[in-house]
Amino acid sequence: MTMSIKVRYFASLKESVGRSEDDLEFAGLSTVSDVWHCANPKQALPDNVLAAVNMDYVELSHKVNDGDEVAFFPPVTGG
Amino acid sequence: MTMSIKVRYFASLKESVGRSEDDLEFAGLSTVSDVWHCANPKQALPDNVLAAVNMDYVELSHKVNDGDEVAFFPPVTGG
Amino acid sequence: MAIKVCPAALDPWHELQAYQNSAKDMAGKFGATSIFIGTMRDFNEGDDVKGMTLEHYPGMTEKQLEKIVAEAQQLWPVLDVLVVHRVGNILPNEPIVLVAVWTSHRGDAFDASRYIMEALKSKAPFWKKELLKSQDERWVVKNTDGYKQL
Amino acid sequence: MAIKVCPAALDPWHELQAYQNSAKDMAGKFGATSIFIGTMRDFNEGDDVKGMTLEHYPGMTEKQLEKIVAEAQQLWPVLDVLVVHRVGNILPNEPIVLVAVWTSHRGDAFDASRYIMEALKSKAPFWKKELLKSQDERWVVKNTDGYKQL
Repeated sequence: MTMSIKVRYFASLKESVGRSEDDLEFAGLSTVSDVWHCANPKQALPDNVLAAVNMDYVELSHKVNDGDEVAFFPPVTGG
Repeated sequence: MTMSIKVRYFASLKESVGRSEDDLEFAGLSTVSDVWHCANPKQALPDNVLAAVNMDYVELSHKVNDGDEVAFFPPVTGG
Repeated sequence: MAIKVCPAALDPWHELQAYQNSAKDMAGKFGATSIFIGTMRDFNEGDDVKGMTLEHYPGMTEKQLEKIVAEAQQLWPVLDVLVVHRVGNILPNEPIVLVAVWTSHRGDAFDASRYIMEALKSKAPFWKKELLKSQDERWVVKNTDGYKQL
Repeated sequence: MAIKVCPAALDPWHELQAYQNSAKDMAGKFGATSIFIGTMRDFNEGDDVKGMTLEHYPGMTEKQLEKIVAEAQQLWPVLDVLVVHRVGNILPNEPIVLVAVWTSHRGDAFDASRYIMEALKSKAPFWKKELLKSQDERWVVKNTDGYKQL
């Protein structure tokens, strides 16, 4: 089944991938890690990257569903 | 030697002794405890009373000197 | 550093703004401000309270507060401290005490402000007398421990 | 309870006064307010800093802050909470974050405000990019632990 996934990048990761978001339409996406590799086939997932699905933190092994918003970003530095 | 000691009372202790201060002129005062008994011969020093000499906390066994200001008061309840 | 005993109404926001604006040498140097405000409640120990009188020992109050602030400055790298405490007649919902600590880093600000509040509660010579709704008056007998509230 | 992401200048005293005045049901019920304000410094890691840009993840920021406040409300008897965080371009000496907690007793206010600040620092999706005096820009890499400052 083809899934539609919105991918978002923030802060230094946005600069290193050179985009703030991707819209993936792809079959065979299973986990957050798969989403990264599909969107960035030539770039390994950097160490320390945090991931969120629908604005909640998740592990990279978290399963994704059609319509999910998946975000990747470096450790947060607010406050 | 005669010592001149100002004695001060605060809060509920001021109400129970019925005075806010005494000026003692007395020989033979040695400790803070003596000051109390000289000023209040008929009243035992209540439990939990705090004492200060020249605005610093002291034990009841603290020695007094001529010119000292000795204060007695209940546990503090500010803040 | 400033320590004030305040016989009239205490506006904590105005005090903080005015103090921080006056401390020009701190500008750009502090990263953290931890503030505590104690406010009079309209109930205590199960009774409705309509007012309170705060008595203090003039002179000793300032001396003890200065010692407490100096202790905090020994224990943590503190840039500045403001302590303001009401005395006299106070109504429910009125502020009683304000403690503010400015530091470079937040851990120090939290630790130092709490230290100052706890020490103030146990050592600064203030005494509260409550006026109850029943018109009875009573002295507050003992401050609770702020590190272990029930 | 209020959580605000603030793209323009943040006046903490005005925010606190306005929020507390609007929370009429709290009047007379709260005895303790613990406030933390984080302010931009003009130096970091040995370098002079002239400005900062705060990026955030709209939506996730609010969601995470709401979770953090809900956790604090589970852990302590909290009457009210205000969290305000700047985003966008910030200059030294400007406030970045405001956390205020109102409780009956002071220990709870200190504990809950510190919990919220630490959780915000580790979980709320904000990122700081510093502009140095040398004109170099750099992302701040990691927040320090507020319970164990160097």
